[in-house]
Amino acid sequence: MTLKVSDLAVARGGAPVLEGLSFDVAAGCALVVRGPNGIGKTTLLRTLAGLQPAIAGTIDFPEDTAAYASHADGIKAQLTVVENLAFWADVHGAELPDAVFEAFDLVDLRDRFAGTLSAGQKRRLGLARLGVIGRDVLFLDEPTVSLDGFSVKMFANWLRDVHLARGGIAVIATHIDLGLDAPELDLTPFKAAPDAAGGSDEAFL
Amino acid sequence: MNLDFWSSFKDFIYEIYPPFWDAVVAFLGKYAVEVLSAYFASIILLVVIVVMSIRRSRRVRAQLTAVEARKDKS
Amino acid sequence: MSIWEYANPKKFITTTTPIVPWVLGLSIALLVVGLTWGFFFTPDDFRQGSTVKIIYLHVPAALMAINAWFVMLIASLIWLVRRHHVSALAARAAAPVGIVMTLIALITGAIWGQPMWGTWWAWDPRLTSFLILFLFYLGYMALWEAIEDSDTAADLTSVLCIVGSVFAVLSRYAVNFWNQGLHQGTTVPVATGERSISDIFFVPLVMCMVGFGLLFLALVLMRTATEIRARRIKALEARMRG
Amino acid sequence: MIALLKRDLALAVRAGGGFGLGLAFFLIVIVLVPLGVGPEAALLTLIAPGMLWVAALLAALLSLDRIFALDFEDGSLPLLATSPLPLEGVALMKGVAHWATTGLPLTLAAPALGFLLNLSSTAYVWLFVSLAIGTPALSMIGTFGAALTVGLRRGGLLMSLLVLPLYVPTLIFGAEAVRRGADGLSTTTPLLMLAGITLGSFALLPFAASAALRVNLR
Repeated sequence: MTLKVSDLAVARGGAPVLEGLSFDVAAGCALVVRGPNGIGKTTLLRTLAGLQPAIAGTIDFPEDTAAYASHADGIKAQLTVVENLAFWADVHGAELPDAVFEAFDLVDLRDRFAGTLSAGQKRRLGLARLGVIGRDVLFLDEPTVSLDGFSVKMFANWLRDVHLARGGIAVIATHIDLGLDAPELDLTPFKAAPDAAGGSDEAFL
Repeated sequence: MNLDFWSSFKDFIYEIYPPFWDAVVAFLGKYAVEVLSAYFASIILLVVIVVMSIRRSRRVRAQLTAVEARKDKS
Repeated sequence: MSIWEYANPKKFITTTTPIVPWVLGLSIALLVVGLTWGFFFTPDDFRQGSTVKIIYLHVPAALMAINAWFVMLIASLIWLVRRHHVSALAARAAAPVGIVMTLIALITGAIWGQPMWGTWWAWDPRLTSFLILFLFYLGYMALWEAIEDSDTAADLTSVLCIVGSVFAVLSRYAVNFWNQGLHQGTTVPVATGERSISDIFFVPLVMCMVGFGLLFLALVLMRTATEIRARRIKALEARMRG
Repeated sequence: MIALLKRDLALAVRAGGGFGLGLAFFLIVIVLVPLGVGPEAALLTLIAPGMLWVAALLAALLSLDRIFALDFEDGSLPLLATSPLPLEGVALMKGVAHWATTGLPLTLAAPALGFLLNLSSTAYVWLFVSLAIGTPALSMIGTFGAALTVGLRRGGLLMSLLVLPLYVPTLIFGAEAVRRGADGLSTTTPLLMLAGITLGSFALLPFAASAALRVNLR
């Protein structure tokens, strides 16, 4: 099981942003995506996750194994931590493992309403969802925002010891060092040329 | 719009220039004002849509040449 | 040279720009001749008196109001299937023309019916379905204005047009079911071809219909070209900013 | 998909006042009608079927834009889109959840409020039957409207403009069924048409709604 991306081009709002992007991520490996703000990290991850169509190139990995996590954690404030995770477990037809609460330090928050959590705790709950749904290919958009140093280390450990060890794949767009010995991909060279073809505006230029 | 307003309106425009209206009523019968107002309203609407379309077309064309000029310069 | 050739915006503009003035001129000429002929040289109806002359505006406008929505439906389908920007922009261009045609049909219908029905608005089923069509047009145009990104707008309005068409036809029959009907029979039933009006009325009527049709065509071509140019301005500005 | 339905119902009950919101609005509109139109019983009886249906329609419209807006703001819509659930299933469940929180309580409460408008005695059962058949269509059409305008600024207002014309057939057949019931005529044809619209909406509109969602998620 590998993630193969060949000659990928993505667009944002009708204008091409990245082009000629090719990389492979083998099972059990992660890939850290770097680049200045606005280069198209989020657009790339949304295209990989299938939320928006690519304008060129191919993305292939086993069907129905992708999961996407962005700045917004998709947490319902009126549900408790357990109910939030139980919902995502039901949606993905998986069981709610207790280990995930230790892995994300949510044990003592089990029955708290998500609305009463701090930003960091909400973030951990959002990431805990990844542990619950059991998806192999993860596309994470700055997962460690609003997390303190200890939580970042905890998340990195979970990623390395649980997810990658199980043969999972992760593509992470982040600015900080996760301490994973994962290859890094800088998107700057793949910035689309101003007159790149393929964007929906192209017919009008 | 109840009917008596309409009949008072008809009397009002009748006083504007009676001989003209006598000829019109002679030609169109008692529904002269209705027919004329229908034609008047429709033609006004047609003229509005045509004029608006033409004006917008001209305005956008001018903007486009301006933008293209700016593009060629830069 | 398949007709998809015209899907290219630049080619569309180069081909249509010269012919629009001609089509517009021809349609205005046809309308002037048709309307004056119908207005001055046709006798009054023994029952309705001179109000029958409103037929030359009401029937063609009503016909074009429905055809305009149909054109928008076809253009939306073409956009969803083949992703040609010209058809999406043509759908957007046709809506204002369609709404004006609907308005004309409503006003002339109300004025025409007023002497017989005794009130300005007698909720006659056919006129009511035009009122509902007017609301559909309003919603369609509002959705176009509400969205910045042109492609998203084109997709959403196409879906709305398709669903709206189904419900417009449903409303058409629901309204018939709801109120027996004061409207006179169809003057020119396209399906059966026989017509309930004598020849002297018929020729100017057809002329007015063709006139309205050409006017619609000219306006849609002109407005589509304008939409293409507006889209080009946005694209160029985005490029220069980018 | 049932999980999504259960979660939405739980959320509606805990946060949004759930079943009460649509019901309260329905009651208020019904009370306003005689205040506006005047207390003559004969007149109220005449307009009762239509007004009950219009009030039900407005109550359904009221809570439509929250269907997707909440999930869009807190980011769970993209997560649902990348989950094994088909988006059509998500749209369908959202429609059912909206019906359960607004349509169902309306259908149960409407006969109890009919007497406020002096509804004729034979019409109560038909009011219940027509609402039971018709309100699901209101919810599903509304879900489509909500999917179209999710993420747009001032989407709520725009959605009402888009959805109300789509409600016309349901309103006509629903009110007609109740009126015929009141006059003792046979109500089979309007009810059949109403059922046709509801079934058609549930069969086709989830696909249109999910297409709109996919576009809005881009």
